[in-house]
Amino acid sequence: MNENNDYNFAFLDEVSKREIRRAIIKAIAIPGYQVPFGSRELPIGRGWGTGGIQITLSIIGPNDVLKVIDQGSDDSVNAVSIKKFVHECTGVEITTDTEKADVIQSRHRIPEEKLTEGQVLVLQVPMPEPLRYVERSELKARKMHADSEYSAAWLLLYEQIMRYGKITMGAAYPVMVDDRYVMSPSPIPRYDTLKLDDADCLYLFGAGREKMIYAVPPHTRVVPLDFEDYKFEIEETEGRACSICGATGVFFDEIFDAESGERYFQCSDSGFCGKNAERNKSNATSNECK
Amino acid sequence: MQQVMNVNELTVRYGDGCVYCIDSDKSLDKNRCPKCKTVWAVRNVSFSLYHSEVLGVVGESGSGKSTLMKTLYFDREATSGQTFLNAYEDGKTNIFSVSSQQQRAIRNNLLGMVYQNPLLGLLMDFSNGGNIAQKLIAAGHRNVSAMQSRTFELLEHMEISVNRVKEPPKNFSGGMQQRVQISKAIANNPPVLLLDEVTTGLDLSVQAKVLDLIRMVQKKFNISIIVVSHDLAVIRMLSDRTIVMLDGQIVEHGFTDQILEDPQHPFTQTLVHSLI
Amino acid sequence: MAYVAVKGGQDAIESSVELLKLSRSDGSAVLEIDAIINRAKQLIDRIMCEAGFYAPEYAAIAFKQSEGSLEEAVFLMRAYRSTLSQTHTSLTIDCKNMRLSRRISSAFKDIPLGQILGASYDYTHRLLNFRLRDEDEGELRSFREQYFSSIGGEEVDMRAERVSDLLKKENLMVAYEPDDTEPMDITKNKLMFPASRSARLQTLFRADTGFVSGVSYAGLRGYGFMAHPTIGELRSGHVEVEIKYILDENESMVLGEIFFTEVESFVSSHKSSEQELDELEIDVGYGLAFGRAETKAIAMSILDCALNYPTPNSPPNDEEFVLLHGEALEMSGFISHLKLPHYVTYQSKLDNIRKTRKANETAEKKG
Amino acid sequence: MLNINNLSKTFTMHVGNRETINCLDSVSLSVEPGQMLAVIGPSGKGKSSLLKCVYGTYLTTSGNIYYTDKNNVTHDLANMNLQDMRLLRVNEIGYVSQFFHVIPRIAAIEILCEPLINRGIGRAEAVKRAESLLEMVGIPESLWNMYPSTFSGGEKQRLNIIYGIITKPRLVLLDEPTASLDPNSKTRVLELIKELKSQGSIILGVFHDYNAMKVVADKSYNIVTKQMELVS
Repeated sequence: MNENNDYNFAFLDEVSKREIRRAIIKAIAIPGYQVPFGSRELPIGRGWGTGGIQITLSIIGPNDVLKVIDQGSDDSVNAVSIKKFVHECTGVEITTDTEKADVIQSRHRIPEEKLTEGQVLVLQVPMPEPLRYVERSELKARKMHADSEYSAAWLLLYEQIMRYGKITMGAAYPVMVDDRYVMSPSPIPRYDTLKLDDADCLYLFGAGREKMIYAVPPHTRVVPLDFEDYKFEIEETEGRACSICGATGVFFDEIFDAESGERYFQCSDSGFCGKNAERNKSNATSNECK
Repeated sequence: MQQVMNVNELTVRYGDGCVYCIDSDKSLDKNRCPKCKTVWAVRNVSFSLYHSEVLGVVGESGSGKSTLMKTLYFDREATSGQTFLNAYEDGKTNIFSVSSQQQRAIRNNLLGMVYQNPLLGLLMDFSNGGNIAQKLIAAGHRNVSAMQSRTFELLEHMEISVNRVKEPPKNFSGGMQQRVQISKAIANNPPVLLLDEVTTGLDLSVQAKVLDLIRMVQKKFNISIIVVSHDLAVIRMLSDRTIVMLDGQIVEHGFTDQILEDPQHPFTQTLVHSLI
Repeated sequence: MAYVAVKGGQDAIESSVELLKLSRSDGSAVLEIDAIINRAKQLIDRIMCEAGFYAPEYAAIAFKQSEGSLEEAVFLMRAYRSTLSQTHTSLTIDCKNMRLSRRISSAFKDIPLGQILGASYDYTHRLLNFRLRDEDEGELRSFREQYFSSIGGEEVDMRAERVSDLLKKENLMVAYEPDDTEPMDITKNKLMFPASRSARLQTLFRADTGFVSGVSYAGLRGYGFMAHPTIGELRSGHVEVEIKYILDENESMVLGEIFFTEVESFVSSHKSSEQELDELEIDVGYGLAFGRAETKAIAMSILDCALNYPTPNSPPNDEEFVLLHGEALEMSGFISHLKLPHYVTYQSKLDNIRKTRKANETAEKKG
Repeated sequence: MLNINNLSKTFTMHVGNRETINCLDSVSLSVEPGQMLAVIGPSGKGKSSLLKCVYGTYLTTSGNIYYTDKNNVTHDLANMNLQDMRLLRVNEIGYVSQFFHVIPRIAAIEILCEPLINRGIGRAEAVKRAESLLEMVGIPESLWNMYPSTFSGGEKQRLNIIYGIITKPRLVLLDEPTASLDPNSKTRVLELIKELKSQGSIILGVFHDYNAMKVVADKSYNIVTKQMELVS
């Protein structure tokens, strides 16, 4: 239950939460369109996930189960801090198990386990504007969105091809949503980008500092921008396996052993990794019994 | 001669206008209404542009000629009037009446623009090749190799070494930047090319080079051009017909040789007599 | 295992918070709230101004809680403010009715009612006063008593017309139509461009003092289109805040007074048109701040005016530049977020670097 | 045929001395295909103005200039829409001006090819014709690919003439075609004019040089106080 009685349930006052929910509904109605909203100040720094937190606070109910991850990890400092904050002002149950969560707030990752109908993934967005690097004026960029004038977005990729012979866009790879809006999927790795297409779950994106909310509703067509002769590519996973759970074909963190200087890999999604390791162990034990 | 563009009673004004100045016969204080101070940057301008023709627009600064060009390229909003492009819906639809999305499409596919200020036409931090490709991308091209070979072709036309394709235009001199702008403007073979004071401020020899290239492009691709300049020498070299603008209005229109040799309007006479 | 160590986890965070408390408990004296409010006025005013939240006591608590970090104190105030629902909107406050403590004009030698210097550091030499090391409270009290008895008990109630009102009567000022459109509330809406003037002034009011001063200083030095402005009037004093009386809409009730500094700077301008220069007029920039934050108020008035004249490649005249980058919480938040782990994004970047290297190597081998 | 009827031309000067100059007053004359009409007289009397009125470089103040084109359609060149006039200029009218306004930085041969290409003639064909004409008027081959701005006065004049008639225009306007030419070149140019006549062109020429004129003209007028007087 609400453990800090000086504040309203979910911190924000009800009017503010309703306003944010309206922005969310508009965002769902127009997939990929950035809806401006009156971003509220939170006890957590702008740039530290306040867009995501405001969405989470506005949609969460007392019976929901919340999971918060940062860079795939449940224990990362900021994930812990956000979890603690939401828990203190709502009392909701916190989990690290993707399958059990109703609302998952994440920074820079989409969990490995496929999200299902009814689940909401809230992504924190530092820079919502995919055109910003070509057009620094917000007014002009918004006009370009209105007119579907996206040559600037492709130009960014074209320049990379000219310079490096391939598209070098890393995370936050721009996507075309529902054949209408070009959207920044937040700095998720390219590996995760394809999970946005025709998903069963709802994706909500919140940029607190830039005051924008946008959404990819379930079963929306999401296509990464690319060219006929230079296709979108995901990060290399081949020949790698997690040093903890042995998983292959997932997104890895690259780790250097401080003593040996050796390089090895671990699942970036810590919740998934824990579960997988557990499963392997019990399989091993049951095998032993046989 | 086949018409490619028709501009009909185009007006661009800043201010609401009043009973007095709405009447286009009423005289203004320069281009400003003496009563309500509305500025009539372009007032009831009508003309046609024909296939493979170069139409000159001459006038002093503040005469509205640049505003006219920017309005035709949708950089400014027309207050009233129509413009028809033959290449757009057979010239049956006023291009100012369509959605801004459609206007972007018209701009990307059917028009080319070269601004006096290259900052308006080029992204200075992107490569020359990228700048040209942007126009191709905007027109829907998605094949990098095809776009690159088209870019090389255009740079060759403009006599720019393809070795400089990766350089940004900010490293270029003014004349070279204009050549990149021209390459970009003609990338999609638009039926109409708009040139706004393209050689103003350039050294004479550089100016000559740019004008020669424009002439070459015009002959090679039979493109119709509207060229705005305050410089009669530029107009004489490029244009077949010339429009003279004064305080937002057209005061004279005719063959360029006629405008130069037998100017009728007092302003045109002054202008011609000022020619060095 | 250095890279995973960033995953601090719950325990590490709790230890960090504890260390904060430890840091705050250094020394031997407790910071009294009353002392902060009354003896650190300018600081409190600045916190409240940048927080856009007039609550001296909360500001003092925030100051105390944040070990005197301005940035943190503003942050605490903002975060608390956003949990409050807005129940009333005050009537427009009008600094014309200000009970003046200070009022000067650089544009005129003499103005009706004269120049009132008031309390200002402008006329002091900035010499460190070592006697304050051991200040005697009794001495201070007797100074106050003596001062008030010398002026006959209480301060004089001085009110005066604005200097600009005098110029307006002569038609020398740019004529702006009174604009009664409902002001936009920047705490509830995203700032969109072109921004309304109400949004502009609210944003500048809350903007970081250092940012506003720095950008307007850049404008004055020539980074921008801005002639040297003249302070038409700077006035400081108390202004009443009123709300409509709930039982009778035609009546109002006074909630209290707030100390403001208001600045109008005058800048010569020509009517913006495609014409060449014709008549010169005087344009006005408006600045307002809580308390005696005069530099902030002047800087704000300069930027307000500068934004009327958009000029390419000139940051002080670019509304998106000025209004989007002075927000204290946003700038500190975004800068500090760089401390968060970024290894996933970085991994993606590394992948690209490796792939391009590999491609180049194969190309070289082939070549 | 070309039929000029009561043509008047007045210049109204709005700048300088602000006077009105009456240049041509009710001039009437007509020329048949295959015929050459010459106007002679001292300079400054309006001979060139007559040609410029026909070509549209001067706006006619009053009167008509009837011209029947190759499709047997008669136009009034004095009151004609610019696009139709432009078509006639490209396809039917050749104008040899008194002072050749060279297009800068373009080689002589390219200048000559342009009017042919504008008429839709292939480049190879155009080059062939240009070369034969250059040869005929005696411009040395070494100059063909040079900019005409480097040419001597006589060379420029010869280039000017062949530029005006290279398309074998139906209506030829010649402004002092033989001025500043050496006797040899003059003969060649007069040969060219004869050839045009034999092809049925209507030729209106302005001459300073009475002897040259006599060789090619069928009719000649003397310009006297803004009017024309038939000489022969």
